[in-house]
Amino acid sequence: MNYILEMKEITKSFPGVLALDKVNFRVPKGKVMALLGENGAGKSTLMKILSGVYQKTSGKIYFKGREVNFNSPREAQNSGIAIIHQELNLIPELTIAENIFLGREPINILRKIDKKQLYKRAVELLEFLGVKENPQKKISELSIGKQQMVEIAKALSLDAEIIIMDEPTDALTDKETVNLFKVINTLKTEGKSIVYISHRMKEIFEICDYVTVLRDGKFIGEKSIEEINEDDLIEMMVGRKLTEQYPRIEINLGKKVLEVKNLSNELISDISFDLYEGEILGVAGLMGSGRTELARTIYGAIKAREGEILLDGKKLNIKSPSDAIKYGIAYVSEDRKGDGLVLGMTVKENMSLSALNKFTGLFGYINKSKEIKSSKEYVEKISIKTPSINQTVKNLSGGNQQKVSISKSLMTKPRVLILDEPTRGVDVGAKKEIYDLMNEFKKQGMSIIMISSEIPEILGMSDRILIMHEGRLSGILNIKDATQEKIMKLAVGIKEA
Amino acid sequence: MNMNLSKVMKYKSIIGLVLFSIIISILNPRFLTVGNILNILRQTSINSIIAAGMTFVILTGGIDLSVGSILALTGAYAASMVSAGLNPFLAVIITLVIGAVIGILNGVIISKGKVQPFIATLAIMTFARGATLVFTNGKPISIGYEKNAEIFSKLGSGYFLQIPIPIYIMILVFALGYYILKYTRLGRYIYALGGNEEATKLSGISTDNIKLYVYGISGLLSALAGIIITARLSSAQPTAGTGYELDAIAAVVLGGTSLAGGVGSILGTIIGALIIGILNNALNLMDVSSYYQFLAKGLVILVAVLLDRKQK
Amino acid sequence: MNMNLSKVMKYKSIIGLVLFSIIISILNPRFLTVGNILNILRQTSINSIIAAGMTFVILTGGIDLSVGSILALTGAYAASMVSAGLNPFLAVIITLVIGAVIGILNGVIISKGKVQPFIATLAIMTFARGATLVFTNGKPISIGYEKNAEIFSKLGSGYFLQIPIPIYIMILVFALGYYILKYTRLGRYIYALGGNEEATKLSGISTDNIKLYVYGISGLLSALAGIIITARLSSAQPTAGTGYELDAIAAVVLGGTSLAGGVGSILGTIIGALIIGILNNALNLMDVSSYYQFLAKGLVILVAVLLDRKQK
Amino acid sequence: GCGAKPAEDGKEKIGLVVSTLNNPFFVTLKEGAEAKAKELGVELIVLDSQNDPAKELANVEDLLTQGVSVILINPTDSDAVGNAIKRANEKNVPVITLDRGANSGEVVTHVASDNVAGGTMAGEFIVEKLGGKGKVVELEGIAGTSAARDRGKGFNDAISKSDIEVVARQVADFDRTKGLNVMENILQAQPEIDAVFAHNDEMALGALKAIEASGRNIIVVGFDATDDAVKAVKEGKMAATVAQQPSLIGSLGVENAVKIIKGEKVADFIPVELKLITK
Ligand SMILES: Nc1ncnc2c1ncn2[C@@H]1O[C@H](COP(=O)(O)OP(=O)(O)OP(=O)(O)O)[C@@H](O)[C@H]1O
Ligand SMILES: Nc1ncnc2c1ncn2[C@@H]1O[C@H](COP(=O)(O)OP(=O)(O)OP(=O)(O)O)[C@@H](O)[C@H]1O
Ligand SMILES: O[C@@H]1[C@H](O)[C@H](O)CO[C@H]1O
Ligand SMILES: [Mg+2]
Ligand SMILES: [Mg+2]
Repeated sequence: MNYILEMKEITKSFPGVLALDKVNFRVPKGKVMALLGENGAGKSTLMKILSGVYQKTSGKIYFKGREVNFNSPREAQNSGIAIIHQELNLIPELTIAENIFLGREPINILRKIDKKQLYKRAVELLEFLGVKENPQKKISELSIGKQQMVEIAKALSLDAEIIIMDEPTDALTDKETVNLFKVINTLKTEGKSIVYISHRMKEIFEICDYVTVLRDGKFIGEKSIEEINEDDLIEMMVGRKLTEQYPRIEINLGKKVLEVKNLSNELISDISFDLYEGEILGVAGLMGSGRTELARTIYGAIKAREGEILLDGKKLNIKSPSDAIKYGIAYVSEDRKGDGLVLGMTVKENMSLSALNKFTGLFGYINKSKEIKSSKEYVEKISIKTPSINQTVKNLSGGNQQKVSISKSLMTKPRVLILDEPTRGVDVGAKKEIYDLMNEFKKQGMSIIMISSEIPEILGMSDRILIMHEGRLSGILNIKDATQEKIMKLAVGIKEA
Repeated sequence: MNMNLSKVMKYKSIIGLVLFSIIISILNPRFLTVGNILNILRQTSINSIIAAGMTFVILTGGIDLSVGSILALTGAYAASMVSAGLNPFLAVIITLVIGAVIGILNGVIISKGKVQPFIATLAIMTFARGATLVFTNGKPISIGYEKNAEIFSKLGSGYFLQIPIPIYIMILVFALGYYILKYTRLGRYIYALGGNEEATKLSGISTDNIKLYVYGISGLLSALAGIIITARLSSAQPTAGTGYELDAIAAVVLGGTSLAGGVGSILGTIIGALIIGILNNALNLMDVSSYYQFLAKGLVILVAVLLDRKQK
Repeated sequence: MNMNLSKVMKYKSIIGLVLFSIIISILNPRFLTVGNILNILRQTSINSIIAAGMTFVILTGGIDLSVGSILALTGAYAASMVSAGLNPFLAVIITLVIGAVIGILNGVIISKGKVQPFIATLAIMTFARGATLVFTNGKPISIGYEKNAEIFSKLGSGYFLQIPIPIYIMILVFALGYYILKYTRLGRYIYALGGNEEATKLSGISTDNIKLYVYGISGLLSALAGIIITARLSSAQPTAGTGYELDAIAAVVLGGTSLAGGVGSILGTIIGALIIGILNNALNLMDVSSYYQFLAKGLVILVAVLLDRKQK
Repeated sequence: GCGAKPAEDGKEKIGLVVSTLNNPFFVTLKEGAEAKAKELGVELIVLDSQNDPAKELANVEDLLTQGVSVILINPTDSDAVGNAIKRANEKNVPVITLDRGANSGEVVTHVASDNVAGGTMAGEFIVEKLGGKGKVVELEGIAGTSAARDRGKGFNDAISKSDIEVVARQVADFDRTKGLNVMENILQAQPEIDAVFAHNDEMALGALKAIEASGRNIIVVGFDATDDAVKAVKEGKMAATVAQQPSLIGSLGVENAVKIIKGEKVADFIPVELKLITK
């Protein structure tokens, strides 16, 4: 086999953390190599070393047979390695085209940027990816999903020989994912190699040729996709057997808890629905269909222009998130880096941020032992992988950050919990833990609204499913009647009786 | 891990401060006398009290350029109240309230008006300077020579157990500031706001209120510094406090607080203020010409932040 | 959408400027004479040239407090070279190079030293002021009365086609600045750096180099302003430029550029500088007492940014 | 006590606290003092208050720590300097004020020119030049400084007896650049101006630049008689400047300080002559 890349015995340590311990990794030319592992296994770190963002502590990298060492992203780029990072890295105030070609703008002899060229090439790339969007639009006006597509376009524009995709479909819905897979296949036929990181098992079996698995910063094994099945793969990742992905429990719906009536503003119009005690209401829809806006309007983070919200039949006056929290409504953001967490603060401080009132006494004095006890409880309950509750959240892996973000809302002991893409970037094992937790709260009578772009998750966990289309409610399905097909139809706006 | 790091950081600046002091005391034996140390502490009290308030503001990612003007305006009010025969205790309370109110005004413009802190406080700085000049008619206001003036002046020039009063005030301010930032909900919210405003808002915290608090605190402490300076001089100057904002910001940053917000401590600030205070005192003691003092100050600030900066 | 928005923004400030001018010209008919307009433009040239450089810096999310001190230091060098009989053309070139070098020094401290711009340029501001005082010994330096001094002074006091030379220089600076920011890679990288430093780095751009550029440009333009001011007065003042950094920053922010970086335009800056220049001129024309001028300035800055701020 | 104690190397130490060293006037004052100190073999420590009374107080405290025998103060403000002087009084260190007086505290002697008188001198000169009537502009020094106040007072008293009208009164902070800008604007506003009185030469020279550019014929009178200004007067560009003798103020200060150390008696006011310099 012809390997374009070989990384040998790579070790990387951060202060107090051994992120990679003599890891081996190789990529065959013209193939897709999956890189799998639990949250915090070291996948992103390995790829950041490859792309010149981090420097390895020890080990060797061979690229096209020669030993290399990239000191900066530019060096890696110039050698033909492109990366789509797990977290978005775009300039909000620049246009799509400017972002795609940042650092490599076409210029004319006067050193003037050749805008015609710039936009022409951007249009070509976007078309290739099946994205219908004007390249003159600013990034800040795009939804996260579209932004992710711009990141992909940016990586493709480098015309690199290896393209690393760190959870590229994390923010994509099925439609874009299908497009992306087409693109990956085209790239393969052109002889390009791809490293593909994802927590979605389905995707791995659909698009990858080989898998490499890491666990706790160690190399576990490399397999051809043909010689392994999903259960074995999961066992390689988590070190134990794991079955039944979606442990939904049936309950008898309790009394009506929340009533949303004719809620409207700039981005959503005329939305009404009820939520019952112990119910999980799934919210599905295409990218940009207004699900997040709906959640944030209920939560008071966005002003409602019309409509009302009732809790236990009483009309609520929610003007800000703090009002919502007081009424027992909590929200977990879809964007943990942007507005979900204070990355520079510790695990403990982030967890207690919304619920600090519960730990404060006279003159706002924080009862630290109570705070610590409570934080430790959540770290254990949902297995957050962190050296201590005093670790800075920035240094946690993406999935573990997500868990901290959920814990923050749970600490307020809400009656209504709104989860916006709760398992985005979360590994299979942790997903299960989050689902179990949701079920536990469900049993205690908590009502949950779960926005998700993963239809299997929606189908697997919800009691009822609300589907949105262009800011409007296009239907509510009972789980017994729901199928993937029906949801998709409603999501694209086809209503049926 | 995190705690260790910040402990080392703290030690680093303290070690720097101590080393610096040792060098100076070798160069000039008069430096390390009890008299001179009290002298330095008293001189540092003004800047450090303003810098304490500035720490609150900077931790939220803001900045307050109006401190010097607030100091001048409140100092002038205080002097005129005292010279009019008002009870000095009452005069102090009223002055502090005025300072807090102007500070809260800053906070309102920034939070409700959504104006950038730099420019909002620049406007208030200019406005308050104008108000001071109009109020004083460009002339200093003497606190007079009555009994109440004498009591008032003790706040700046008095002693208790042979230690100047301003030093007690300074210690009190830092102790309270430390307590608030470290042990209370408000303190936690201030760090959160500076770390990520959006996330703080979404956590159900009224970031607007926090801004009112921090600018209010900064205004209040500027007024406190105004009272001390007026008491020390027994007179309020219309030009008082000009340029003090830069000294205060320098103290905060030298103390390891990031201007981006979210990171830092008020104990660092007092070390930063001491570095500046000791530097001024030492350069005077060593009879360095004032022109070269500028050069030395520029260099020391630079070296101090270079030593203190975080590893990338 | 994007283009429309920024167009409306631009119109908004221009409309504000025009309205403001109309009000003043009603209050004082002398305001709108050709003579006075040229007068305002000439006076504005200094602040606007510094503010042009400041725009580059602020767009990257930085700040440059050292502009006023660089102006003073370079002005003093220029005056001493001219009075020593040097060819004025050569003196100008050397002065500009000195300014750029000091600016680049700022950039090096910030990028390589990883020091926050506020504190790095504060240190250089203090240092350069000291250097100026040492160099001038606290006294003004006259450019002398030789032929070369006469030519040099034209840069500040001369006319071409009845229009003062500084106005041409100012227009040239803004035209060039506009071109760089709008049409070149450097310009694009400046916005990118201000918008998201991490992402810019990850795109393979050397953000360190960009910082050297912007602080270098700011230093160079401060030196240019220093040359003009020295030429206007035929003499360099050791205290020249004190507080100019705040005026320049105010001009940039009034022009709609965000201190957070990444958003703004250099055309806005010239409008901002004109607002300040017209305000100063109008208050003088109307013989408003200087005390009330402070009040008026504070208010106008506030109102202008409140009108201009972006909708949340 | 720690008062008149000789320094380690046997030389007497004298402290000089100057309001600012950014202004040529005070630089000259300092140089006069330094020359005299050298001549008399005493050590002179010069500290700069940067126009800030709080810094001035700190400077005095630092000098007391150093154990100086006499302190010369050029106050930033006559009121605000009081407590600094009192502090020296407590330590029994004699104080001499220079150029600007002190309103409280015990001062052995005061060496200065009379700013009110100087302002009057300038006013009377303009009254005479204009034949008792006309329109004048007053450029004021830093708001709140005693020099600005006193000169303004003397000047306005002098012209109040005539038909001269002040058409514009603007602050230009003792600064040349500000003098230029403010004067340019005033020239736009006022069609008729006969004379300008500036509280110091720096502002006068700035105003002169503006007037020259406008081509108008206006009398300019300054204060201080700095080198540049005297040159301008000799060339006929400026009409007059009120000469202070800063160097003499400085050297008289040191001279009297040494007398005090030796235990000799000194007068409680040592006036330094003011002169109107005209062509
Ligand atoms: N800058 C850093 N400082 C300290 N520790 C870090 C840093 N970056 C990563 N780590 C640690 O290194 C380990 C590997 O993290 P990495 O981000 O590579 O995980 P991952 O496999 O990509 O996980 P995920 O699936 O959640 O994205 C984790 O324990 C993480 O906490
Ligand atoms: N900052 C913004 N500026 C302009 N348009 C925005 C902005 N944020 C969201 N939108 C638009 O608002 C609409 C609703 O977005 P929202 O985020 O609620 O969608 P969503 O269904 O949650 O999808 P996603 O999967 O992207 O989270 C979309 O059309 C989106 O493009
Ligand atoms: O006497 C001096 C000078 O005139 C100077 O120009 C300003 O300050 C005054 O005190
Ligand atoms: Mg990762
Ligand atoms: Mg969403």
